[in-house]
Amino acid sequence: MRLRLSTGPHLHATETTRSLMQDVLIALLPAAVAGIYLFGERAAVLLAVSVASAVLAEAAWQRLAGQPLQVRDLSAAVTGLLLGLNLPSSAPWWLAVVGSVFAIVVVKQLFGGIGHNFLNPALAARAVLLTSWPARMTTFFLPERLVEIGGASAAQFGDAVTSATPLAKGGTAIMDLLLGNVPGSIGEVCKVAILLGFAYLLVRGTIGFHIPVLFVGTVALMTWLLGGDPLVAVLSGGVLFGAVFMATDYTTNPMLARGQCVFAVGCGVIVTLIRQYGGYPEGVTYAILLMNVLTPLLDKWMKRRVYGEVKQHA
Amino acid sequence: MPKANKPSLRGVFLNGVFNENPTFRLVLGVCPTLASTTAALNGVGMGLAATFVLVGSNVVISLLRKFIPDKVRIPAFVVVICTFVTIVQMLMQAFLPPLYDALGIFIPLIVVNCIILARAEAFACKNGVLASGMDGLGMGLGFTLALTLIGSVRELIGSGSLFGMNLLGAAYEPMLLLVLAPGAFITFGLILGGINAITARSQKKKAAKGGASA
Amino acid sequence: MKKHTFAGGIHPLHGQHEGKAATRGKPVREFVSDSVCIPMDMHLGAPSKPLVRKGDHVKIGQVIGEAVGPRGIPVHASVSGLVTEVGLKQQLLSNASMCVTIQNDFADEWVECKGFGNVETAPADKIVPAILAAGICGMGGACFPTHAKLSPPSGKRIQTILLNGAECETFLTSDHRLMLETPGRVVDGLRAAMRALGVGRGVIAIEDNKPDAIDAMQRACRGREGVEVAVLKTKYPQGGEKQLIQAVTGREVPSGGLPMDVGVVVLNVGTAAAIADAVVDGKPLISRITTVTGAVREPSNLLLRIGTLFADAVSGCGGYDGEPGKIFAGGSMTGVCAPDDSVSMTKATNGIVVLTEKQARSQTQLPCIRCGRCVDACPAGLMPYRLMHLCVSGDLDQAVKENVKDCILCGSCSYICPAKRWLAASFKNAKEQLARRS
Amino acid sequence: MTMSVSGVLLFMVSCVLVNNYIFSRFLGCCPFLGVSSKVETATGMGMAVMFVMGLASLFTWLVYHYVLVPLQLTYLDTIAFILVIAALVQFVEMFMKKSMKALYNALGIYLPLITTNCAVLGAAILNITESYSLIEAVLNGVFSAAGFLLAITLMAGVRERLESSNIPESMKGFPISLVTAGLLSIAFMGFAGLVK
Repeated sequence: MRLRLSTGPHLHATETTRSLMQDVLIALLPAAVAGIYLFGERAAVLLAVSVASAVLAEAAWQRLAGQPLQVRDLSAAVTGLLLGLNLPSSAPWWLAVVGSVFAIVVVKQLFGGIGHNFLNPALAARAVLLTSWPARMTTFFLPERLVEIGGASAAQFGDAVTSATPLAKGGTAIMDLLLGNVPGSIGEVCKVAILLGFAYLLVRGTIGFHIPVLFVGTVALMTWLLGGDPLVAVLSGGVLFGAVFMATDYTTNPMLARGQCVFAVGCGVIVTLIRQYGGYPEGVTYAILLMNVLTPLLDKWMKRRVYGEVKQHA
Repeated sequence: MPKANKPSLRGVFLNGVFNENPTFRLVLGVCPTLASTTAALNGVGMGLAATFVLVGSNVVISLLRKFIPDKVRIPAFVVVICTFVTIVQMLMQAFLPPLYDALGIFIPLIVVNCIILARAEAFACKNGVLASGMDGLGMGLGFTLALTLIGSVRELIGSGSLFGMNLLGAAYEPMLLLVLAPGAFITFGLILGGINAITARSQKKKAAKGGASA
Repeated sequence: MKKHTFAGGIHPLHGQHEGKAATRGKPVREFVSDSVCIPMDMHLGAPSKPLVRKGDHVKIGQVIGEAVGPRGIPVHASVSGLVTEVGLKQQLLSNASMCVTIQNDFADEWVECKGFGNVETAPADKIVPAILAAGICGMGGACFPTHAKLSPPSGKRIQTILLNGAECETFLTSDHRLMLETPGRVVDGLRAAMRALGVGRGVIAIEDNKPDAIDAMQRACRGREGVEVAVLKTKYPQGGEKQLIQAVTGREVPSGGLPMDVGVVVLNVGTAAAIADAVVDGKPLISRITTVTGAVREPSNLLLRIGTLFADAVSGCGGYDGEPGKIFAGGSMTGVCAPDDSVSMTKATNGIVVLTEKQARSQTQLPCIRCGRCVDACPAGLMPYRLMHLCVSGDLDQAVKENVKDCILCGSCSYICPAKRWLAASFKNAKEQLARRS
Repeated sequence: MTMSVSGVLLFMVSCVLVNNYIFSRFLGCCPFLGVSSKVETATGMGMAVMFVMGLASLFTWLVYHYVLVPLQLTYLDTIAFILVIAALVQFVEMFMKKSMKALYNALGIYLPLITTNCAVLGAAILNITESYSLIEAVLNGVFSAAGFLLAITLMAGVRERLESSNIPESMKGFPISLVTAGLLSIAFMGFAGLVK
């Protein structure tokens, strides 16, 4: 009889890094399907290219660096898919490749790989693409196919194929915003699909509700205070997608719930400020990146009360 | 390697260009490196301007090294350096106005470029005029080389050209990031990392070879 | 009814009834083996000195190990028969222990025992000596000598005795069955301890996954002075001493302090039952209920004589079910691994769990993804992910600053970690190094 | 010469966030990379720079407008400024040591490093080239230094976190710091256009 010896615990939770990533992939599925339905095969190709290049970049790096191959943990696939969903359907394929490689190699692997990146790789890559090829990244096609349920229509867009801004300018029906009958990034337009993914993540316990809710709530409140329409603000652009899938990235948000709340509110404030006063039509990417940058300090400065620490009975 | 006690002039020169390259080995003068490498030509310009100041200040400081009291050494060095910087500034303004505009504030800031003060302190105030001049030249050219390399990479990818000549054709869509601020940091960082990796590799090879022969 | 709980914690083996389904419905069954091997160091304190030699004949309850030092307790023969060996043997601890092996003659001859008959009439000052004479130590796993726990230094006022019937560990059902089957003994033991300390309040804390035990204990408490049942939420480590105190009294034991600093003494329900036996009948601690479960043919709650070998206990459950890959004493969260099945169960062995080869396979550690699950789980309020980095990189001074000493080694962080990092193991290692340092 | 409150606010946003000395102007990179491995020392350095830069902006402006301009020696501005700054730092150090012991203990060790901080000389020169008024010059000095303080503190936070990271051998040290600074700079691009 050969018995193993170890310290406890001897059995572990079934959740693994891979299963968590798998849950995120599943949660992104509705948004991806909706994007492909709305924007056609161009979108499908873009998503495939960005996922494949992210996975390949990770595998290649680990091979070159002589590290154990860890693409099986699916984190590169998640990064690739997130980036792809953040691209406009008009983007050329090489944009996806450049973005994925930058995300994986520069933002993630150079800092030590999974768990060590301090910026969300997909968002950092998106910011790089946005800075490098601004026209490419802000040319949004109108969906090829429109969803028509309950009288929703996007007639006011006419035949226009491009629009300079993903932010709806008044008059757009809320229903169109919800269903995705608006120009925008592949995964960001269909809010219903995003909410479906959110519900899945909540049910699976992959993420808590506080970050997305506080993020979106802050955007709504700030917009209302500044005299805008909170509902349109929340349903336009990438707020919902960013709040559900980007701001909740484990690695780049604070560890304590309190810190995460500050993080989420900070994101909401910066988004609204950039939208209102900034040089970009949409600020979700930068808002989350900036809060990513602040995260190490939030972690450092927000101390946890240790059991038995404060209540010293003197 | 040059001989231990009295390094040859050639050794001093090569040391500055390669072994102790101020940018890639000592990582001094980061600010001008980042600011002036948006294009290869700017890098060359900044490098040569710094070389001029380096050679000049090294020579003068070496000449005066016996007369400068130790206590006010640093202020004295700064005054000498500053004089040469002002000369460069005026020369450039007169003869190369486009380059002067491109480098802007970083020309007067050569004064506080740590490479120059560091060489004055570490070399010129201890060595003869000729060696000091050579050291300045080597360091300056090493700096120039590094700046040109970084500038070339950034220009090629960031604007598709090299020294202003369009190399990659009209179909190439330049990656604008590289000529902007983040591109400066990232390119410099990646080149530095790459050089470290190559050096480590060749040293490993050397060590392996040495081990085999021994 | 108000349910008490603490901050943090996890739900191990949730959806698998915490691994308890196989045994919680099974009444306690006595199993007596052919021989027992009784270690002299079952308690926390100086090991007892063997009083018998090879070839001696002993009766049940006869003192075979003499108490040494203020925290020493005597050891008694748990079967009658012939002493076949007195010598060093490898047990669960890292160093070999002095052990007395007795061949059982199944005559069941007892030494003469004389108790006080009733805990309410027993002289209060005689209770602690009776507990010491009975060789009782903490039966929940900590093995702290009970007479020492019930003798607080003067100046410490104890207001409450907490009986720990949480049994939050996975797989274990021994305390559950004890409370269900002999609740009166548990209450007797509690009353004896309360009278010994002059304490007016006794609370029996039970997790809400044992409603039948709660019911039985509540009925047993009826008409008894100052005792009550507190219902706890089912959550691990609800039965950790500090967590239990936080859950029931709302107070926290100060960092580095003891429960008595907040006026509480915590005893295990099994210990209470042993106290009752000692005070009422004068019987020493010679047997206990142990849950034998996992990969055995017939998982059971066995009443085992102290010193029964693991192999014998397993054979009392129909033998192994397949090739065993790991055997540990206690639940799957904090259980101590046995090097082989020839080791003895002790006064503190509340469970013997056998894992299959497949279950026992260790999982590879992956990089931390900073999911924060360990932070949410830690009942001590620590930052496990960060502490592990400090412990592994050897920066113990910083680890101490970040309260590694407050870790209770409950293993919640390691259990919950999706990257399967060896968090608790690194803290255990660090704490051992720190203990050696001072 | 007067500035409205909103004007000051906008100027601050411009100096701290939009035209951050580190992330968009490359001024003060040496201390930014050199003194940013611990948050506490980074904030100390940032504070010291803020203190000196405010004073330096004031004095260099005064020297330029009341000494160099009347004497028609403006071409000697660089040399004059560097001497003013060096003297100032010396003076501040001595003054602090004597009468502000606590502040000296906190910031003292950073002071000598500031003389060669190109951000200070840079601010002095920019104050002239941008033809700022005296108030604007001082505000520019203080706010730009505040931007430096913000940048170096954020950088130090990230670098402290990187301590536990398994960074490739050849990227350790300066290379990863530079890439980190680049990524921070990408995030800061989000502020572009906040002030038109």
